[in-house]
Amino acid sequence: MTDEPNAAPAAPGLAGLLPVALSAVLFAGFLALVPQVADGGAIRLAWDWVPTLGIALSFLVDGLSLTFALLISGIGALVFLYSWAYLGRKPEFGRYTLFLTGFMLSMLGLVLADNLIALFVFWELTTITSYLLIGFNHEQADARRAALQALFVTGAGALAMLAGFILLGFTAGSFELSVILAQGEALRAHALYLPILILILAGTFTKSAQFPFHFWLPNAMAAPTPVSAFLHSATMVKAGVYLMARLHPALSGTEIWMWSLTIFGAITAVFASVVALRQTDLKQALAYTTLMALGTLTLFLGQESGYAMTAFATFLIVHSLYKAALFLVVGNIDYATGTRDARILGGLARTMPVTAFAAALAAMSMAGLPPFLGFIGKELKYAGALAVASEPLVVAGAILIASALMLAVAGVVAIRPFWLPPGGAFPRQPRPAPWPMLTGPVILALLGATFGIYPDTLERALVAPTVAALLGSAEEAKPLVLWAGVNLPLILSVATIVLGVTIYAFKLRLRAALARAEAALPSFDAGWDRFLKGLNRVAVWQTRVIQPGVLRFYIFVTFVTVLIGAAGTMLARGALPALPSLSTVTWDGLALSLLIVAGAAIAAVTGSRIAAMAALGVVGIAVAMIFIVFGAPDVAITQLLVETLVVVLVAVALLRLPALDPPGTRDRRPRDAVLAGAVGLTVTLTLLAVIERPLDRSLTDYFETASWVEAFGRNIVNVILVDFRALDTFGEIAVVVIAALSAYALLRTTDKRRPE
Amino acid sequence: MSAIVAGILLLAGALFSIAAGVGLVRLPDVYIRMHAATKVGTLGSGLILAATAVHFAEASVVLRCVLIIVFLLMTAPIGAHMIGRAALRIGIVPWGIDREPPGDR
Amino acid sequence: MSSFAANLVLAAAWAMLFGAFTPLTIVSGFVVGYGVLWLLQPLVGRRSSYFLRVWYWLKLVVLFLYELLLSSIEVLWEVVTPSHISRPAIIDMPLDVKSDAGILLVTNLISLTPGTLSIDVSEDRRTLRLHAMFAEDPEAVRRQLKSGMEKWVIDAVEGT
Amino acid sequence: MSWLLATPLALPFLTGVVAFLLRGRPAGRWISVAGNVALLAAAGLLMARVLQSGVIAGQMGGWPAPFGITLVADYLSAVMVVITAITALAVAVYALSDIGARAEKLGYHALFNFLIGGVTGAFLTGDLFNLYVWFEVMLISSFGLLVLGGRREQIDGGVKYVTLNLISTILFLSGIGLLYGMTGTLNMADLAGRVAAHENQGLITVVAMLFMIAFGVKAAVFPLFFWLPASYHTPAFSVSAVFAGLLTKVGVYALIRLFTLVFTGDTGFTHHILLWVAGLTMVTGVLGAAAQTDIRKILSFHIVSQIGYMIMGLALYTPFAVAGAVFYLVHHIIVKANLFLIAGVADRVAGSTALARIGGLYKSAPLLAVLFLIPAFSLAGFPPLSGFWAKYVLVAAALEVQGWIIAAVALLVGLLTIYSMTKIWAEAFWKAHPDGRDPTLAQLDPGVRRRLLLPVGALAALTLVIGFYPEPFVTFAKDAAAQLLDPTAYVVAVLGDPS
Amino acid sequence: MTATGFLEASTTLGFVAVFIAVGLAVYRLARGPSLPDRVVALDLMTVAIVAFCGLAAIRTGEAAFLDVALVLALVGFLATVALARFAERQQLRREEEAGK
Amino acid sequence: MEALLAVTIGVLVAGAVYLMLARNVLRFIFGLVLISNAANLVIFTAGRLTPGEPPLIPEGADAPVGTVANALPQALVLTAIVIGFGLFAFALVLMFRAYTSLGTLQSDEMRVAEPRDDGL
Amino acid sequence: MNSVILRAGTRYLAPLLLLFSVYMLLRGHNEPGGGFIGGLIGATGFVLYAIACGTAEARRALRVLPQNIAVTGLGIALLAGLAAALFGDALFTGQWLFLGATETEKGLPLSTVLVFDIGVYLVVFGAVLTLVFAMEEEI
Ligand code: NA
Ligand code: NA
Repeated sequence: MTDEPNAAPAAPGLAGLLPVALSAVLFAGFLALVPQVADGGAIRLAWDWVPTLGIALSFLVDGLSLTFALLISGIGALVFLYSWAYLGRKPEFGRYTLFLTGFMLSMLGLVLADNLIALFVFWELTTITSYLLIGFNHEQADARRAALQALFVTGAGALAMLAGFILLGFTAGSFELSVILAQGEALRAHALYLPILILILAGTFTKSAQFPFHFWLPNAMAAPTPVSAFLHSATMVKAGVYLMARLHPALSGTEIWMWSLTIFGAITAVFASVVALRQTDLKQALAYTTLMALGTLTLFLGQESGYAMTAFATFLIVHSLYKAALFLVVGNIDYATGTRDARILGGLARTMPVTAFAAALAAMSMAGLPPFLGFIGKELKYAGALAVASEPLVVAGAILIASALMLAVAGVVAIRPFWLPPGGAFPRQPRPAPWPMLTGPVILALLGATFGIYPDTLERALVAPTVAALLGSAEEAKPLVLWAGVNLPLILSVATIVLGVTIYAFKLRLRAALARAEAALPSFDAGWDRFLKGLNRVAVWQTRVIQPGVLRFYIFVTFVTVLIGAAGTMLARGALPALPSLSTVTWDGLALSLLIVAGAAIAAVTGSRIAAMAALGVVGIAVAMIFIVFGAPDVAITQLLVETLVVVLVAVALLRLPALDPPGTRDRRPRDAVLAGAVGLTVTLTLLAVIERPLDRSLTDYFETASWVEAFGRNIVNVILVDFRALDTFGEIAVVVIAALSAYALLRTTDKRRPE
Repeated sequence: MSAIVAGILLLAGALFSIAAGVGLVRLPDVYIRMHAATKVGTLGSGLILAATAVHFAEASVVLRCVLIIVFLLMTAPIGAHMIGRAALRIGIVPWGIDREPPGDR
Repeated sequence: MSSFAANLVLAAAWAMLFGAFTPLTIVSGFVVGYGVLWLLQPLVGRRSSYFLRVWYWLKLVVLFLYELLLSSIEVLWEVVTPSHISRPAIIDMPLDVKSDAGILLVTNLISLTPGTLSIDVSEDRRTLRLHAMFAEDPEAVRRQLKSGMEKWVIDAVEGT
Repeated sequence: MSWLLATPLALPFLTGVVAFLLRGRPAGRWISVAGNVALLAAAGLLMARVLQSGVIAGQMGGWPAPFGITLVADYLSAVMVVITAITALAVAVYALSDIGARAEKLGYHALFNFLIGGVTGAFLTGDLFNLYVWFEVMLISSFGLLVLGGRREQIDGGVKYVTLNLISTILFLSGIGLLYGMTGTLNMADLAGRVAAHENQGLITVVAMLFMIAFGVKAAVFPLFFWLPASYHTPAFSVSAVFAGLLTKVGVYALIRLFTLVFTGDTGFTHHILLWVAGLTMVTGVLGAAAQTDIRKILSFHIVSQIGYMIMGLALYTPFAVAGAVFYLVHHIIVKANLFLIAGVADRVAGSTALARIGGLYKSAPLLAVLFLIPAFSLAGFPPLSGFWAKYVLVAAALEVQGWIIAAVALLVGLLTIYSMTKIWAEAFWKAHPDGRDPTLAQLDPGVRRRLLLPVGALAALTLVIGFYPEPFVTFAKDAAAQLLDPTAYVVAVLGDPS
Repeated sequence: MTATGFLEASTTLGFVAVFIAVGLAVYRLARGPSLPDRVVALDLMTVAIVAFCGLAAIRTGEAAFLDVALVLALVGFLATVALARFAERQQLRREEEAGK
Repeated sequence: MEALLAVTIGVLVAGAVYLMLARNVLRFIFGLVLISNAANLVIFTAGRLTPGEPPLIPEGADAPVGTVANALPQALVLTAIVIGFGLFAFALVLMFRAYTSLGTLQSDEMRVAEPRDDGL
Repeated sequence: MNSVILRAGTRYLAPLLLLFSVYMLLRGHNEPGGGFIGGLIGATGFVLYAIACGTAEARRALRVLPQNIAVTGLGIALLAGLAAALFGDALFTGQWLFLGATETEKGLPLSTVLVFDIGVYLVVFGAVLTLVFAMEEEI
């Protein structure tokens, strides 16, 4: 499963370099802000967006957001450059660039936003763009599956998070982060604190792929390698980490915050590094180490101490640098050989020395060897771990295991493919990568080394300001030093290296054991398939139950609803009528009622179409007679005419229609009869209740006085129809016209296949 | 005077109307029932309308009543003819005839 | 009946409907009648004048009403008596009347008068099939109808 | 005043009449487009006037309310008319290339315009019985449009559509009769007062339930929506687009109108039931969609699901929530109509709407892909598209009143909506065409392509405008909600100042 | 008994008669047995309603009801014609099908 | 009298609903005719019944003399009857077409738009 | 329908029905009748014609497509409603003209209301015939 990068190394159109320029300019711009921010001067910009909803496009540049912005734009520039060479000649490169640029800008918006809802908007924009990027190889089912998985899992979390944001905004009285962050005490004391926290963590944990929501991330490696490098080093997956850091001043400091982040972070870190070792696909191995890093970062954010925060800030940067570099390295290997299988790869140092060099530097940083920044990061991790509020040894132990495994993985990714003999034949003759694909890894790897040797710059420029953003004061930041003397962290570091090398040495045996262990464990990825299958099964089941395609069922439910709605309300609201007086009943009225009842009964039970029709005629005639008896000649005439036309039409139609019941069957439906009776009774009761009180006849009184005097008509009914309520009549004749046109069209339309 | 004439006409009309109904139920076959419905029914209604005309004794009402009666006399036999013809073509053998009706083709 | 006459008749009927023979109703009736006749041209053929037959018409009406009453009483009797005394038969009768009006009148009158009910007229308009309630002697029924009802109608409608 | 109100109602009928008499000639089809341009202008004028002077009313025939029939436009009515005109114009243009000569000869353009007339009539009338009449105009036109073409599935879907809607019609009519029997009036503003003053409030609630069910069928809410998924995938694409956009919304509109103006005496009962209805409608609709494998069937079930959101806004019955419902209504008409139009284009170029039988559109028809993504992601509620703001307002409104469960349902259903939209995307756009074809827009005749894509593009642009610049729309929705929840202005505009 | 009293009583009797006729027609309608039987019943009902309208006019003194009768007398038989034709055609179709 | 009609309408509705629930769509049509009549009667009855006097203004008078029947419900019913006829006519033609193109009137067998194996 | 009797009857009944329908239309404003009833009766005349003599014959007699009559009727009714605007009134306001009115007599009333009712008549007439003819032609 590879990306099929460009077949030929020739450089594609220069337009593909535009995003490189864009991100470089952005990076430079952000770099220019460093001095001001390092001096504690946050920058805030705001535009109105939806003031009615309290939503503004406001941005805040402080240590935390600036660190992220630099990583995003800086790595972005390198990745764009890399992509240009890697994919630039593919027809889809335009879209790819568009999405990736969109992604980068959304990511910048996310980290810079100072309004919760604006932040959410950018958050979701990263989701959408990453969806499109992960699905780049869209004709492969795996890529589509991975894209959906990422979208769905992070989308689910995001929606919960949105609810959390809304509640947080309501609670704080504003969606502006600056306002919210200032209200930490009040928020933590609020009754909604817990729900807010859970909802927001649902968003961050899914986005940052914390166990047990981690499974989407390795699958997302279906994306082209530069995308993976970008999304999974410094950007998308770190969005969750960023948000936890961002809200740290507001929400942290409670037991629940501490424990949830620590536990989930630790589990994710250990679990991921164990699984990482098992991977044979280099990209997959890197993906799991990314998980490990995310777990570690989360773990630190659970704490309050200066050590932990310094460790967080440092490791954030360290990881971004080496992880991006290594992803790009893997891309180069893939490009060179057509495979990423660690079991085959080997001996590439000769063909691709520059890549091998960058890989070595980055891997050493990842492994936490001095004098790389990774080493400082690891020292700080131990220091931070030992400074946690409770169970420091457990936490430190977790980090020890994770770091050792990381070291082993670094060996797998950066040593084995270059320096050890190959384990099999490559799909293609290895070829060197062009310069744009080397620039990124080299620069990133060198940065890891440079900052390791000169950590002060980094400390002053980014780490301290970040800690300041987290803890409110740059004073809390701990120094970044390569040599802090022999202390517990250093001892742990040594232990890490020893353990890591041991693991690397026994990795094959371990791999087998891990594979067995993993097979025994429930797979979350398989769980996703089960979830989708289950969702589909529920959906299909539900559709079968409530949309079975059987008209009778639909009508039955509709009438049941009518019955429950009307009769139920009547009972619930005490609207039953009193027993009616039948004293005004006239014998002719009674006779007509009986006629109607007889007609209805015959129509309902007869099996003969003609009997049914004639019965309908009886009802129609009887109704017309009622209209006559109660002074409505116009209505009676209309009724009779319509009745006649109904009979004519039905008589024509019946000529080609079959008998009502199939031969040998009769129409007897007791259940329907009960429902029908109940509906009928409800109608009766409602009507009885309606007529209990006298009618306000003011409208009719008006019509009676105005009919002749103002509308010059003696037939009040007609005057109502053509004058007082002419608009009704207009609509009504429109109905008649349309009915005729529709019926005509229906009859004259094609497809007159006769039934078999 | 007119009230009495009208009343008598009404009574006669009522009598024939009931007779038509009873005939419809009692008579042995559809053809004979048609005799009842067509002739007697029409006469019954006609008499009642005549009573109406007498009762109102206004030109417009009388004219309308006459028209109604004329219309009835025009249409009722046509209807009866249609029914009878259908009955014959369906193959309904008249009561009292032991052979196939001649109309059955 | 010439179209003009027909138009006049319609105009008169119109005025009757409004219950007043004023110039307004007559003229408007004529206009409406004209429209109707125009609309129904294919239906209304050409016929000779018929104003002279008023007398025959009167006779026809009176005789007919009498027969209608008679026949109704006959049926009434059949209904109220416990047993059915009728001897029904389907009878074919040759027709001499030719015009639409004539056929319509003959058949309608036969239907409305005692013991007989028109059932169908053959396509060639030469034979009337009828249902007779008291038809021990079909020939007698035929004879009676031809000399009675049909003759009256021919006199009133088609006579020279 | 009277003119402003009556023109949007009269124009479609005039257009329809002329289009019918000229049917089969080229002018007949362009009349439809021209008429709808004019309708849009008239709707714009009406909207301008309403924005300027608040609720306006016109007494038809010059008979004073409540005796004659009053046409009324408040914010809600006005915006519905505008959005109807927009949708109608888009579909009228699209139909130029979508509807065959045979259907035109049989009066497609007349039926279509009559349908629009019924819709605008329903939005503008202030009289309950008149509302019934416009509902019928709409219904019968929709019957005709639904079966025009006469394919077997159309007839089959038509049977279900017709039968169930007829039941609703009868309920509606009976409800009007009962309400008249209790209050003696038909004018809705007048009803507002008389219903409140009625002695037997329990009975009022019973009748309110009848209306709720009648409109519930029209709006396609749980458990009354069967007719919709049974039929909406069968007619011509123009037709299903206009149905999807407008028809159910008229039911929603009627629910909003009656349950904010007339039946407000027992909201603890009625609106609580509405809330349950809303939740169940959302869930069952979205699950129904998840089970489908045809674009139009998926979209049809989604209509149901989305109706739930609008009902939810009404049910919560706070200014914010009702504003959400109004916003949702407007957004959804545009988006849903557009998705059906796009399904039509996809059918044209890829050969089907069955997901198993199409594919490859992303690669070979990128423009269509973009045009699909905009409404699809809007429907799914992704920011910053119109659907996000709609859902946002509703969820926020629910959370504001501690409606935890309904908010959770709304969010969860949003997630499942994403699932279905991406299903269409993955299968129709990303996946390769199963026949190995490369379906391109270029294979369409340029004129056809223009007429199909222009309306799609315009509606998509509208979605983007609402999404990126939601402020005026949100403000408008809030003002509309304020009018709805305090109907004094409405009543005064119709009946005059009581003082 | 006065003349008006007599008229009133006769009117009532007229109503009763019409109802009886209609009722008996309904019986025939339900019983059949043949299609023409049912049509005859419906036909008689139409004619009875004409009488009913006349009676209503007498009782209320309102000639407007005669308009109902007028319409019915002219139009009512159309239903009879249509049904009769249905009966006949159906038979023809059956024969056609049997002949095939 | 209104009370009696209320009962009658109830029976009418019961018959109509029973018919509408039937398997054969032609019965639905019959039920539709019945229930339309019932709805019309509901309006008519809800407008209260006045025996005898039609709402006409006699010659020479400016308004009806004495109490006449309520004209408004009559106008509504008239409208409803005509609309009902339009709807009925279409429905009938539809069922007719359903039979000629689907080959059945039994609604259980009408499964073209929603086939049995749909989405399963 | 090959019935000599029915055809003969139709010759007289159909014109009568048409005449009667116009009568019902014109008097509708003052007595029972009006556009609906008139239109229905008029249509009945042609329905009878179609049954008796066949649809083709009836269509020939009608000359115009019934659906065109119906739609034109709708247009007439609409224009009658809109005409009020020419007089500056609210839509659907009746505009009256009393021909030959004197001090005592109102004269012959002509009005947009009547025009509206004529529209109604045409609609009902045309629509019913559209339906019935189309159905008749199916069998
Ligand atoms: Na819809
Ligand atoms: Na929709």
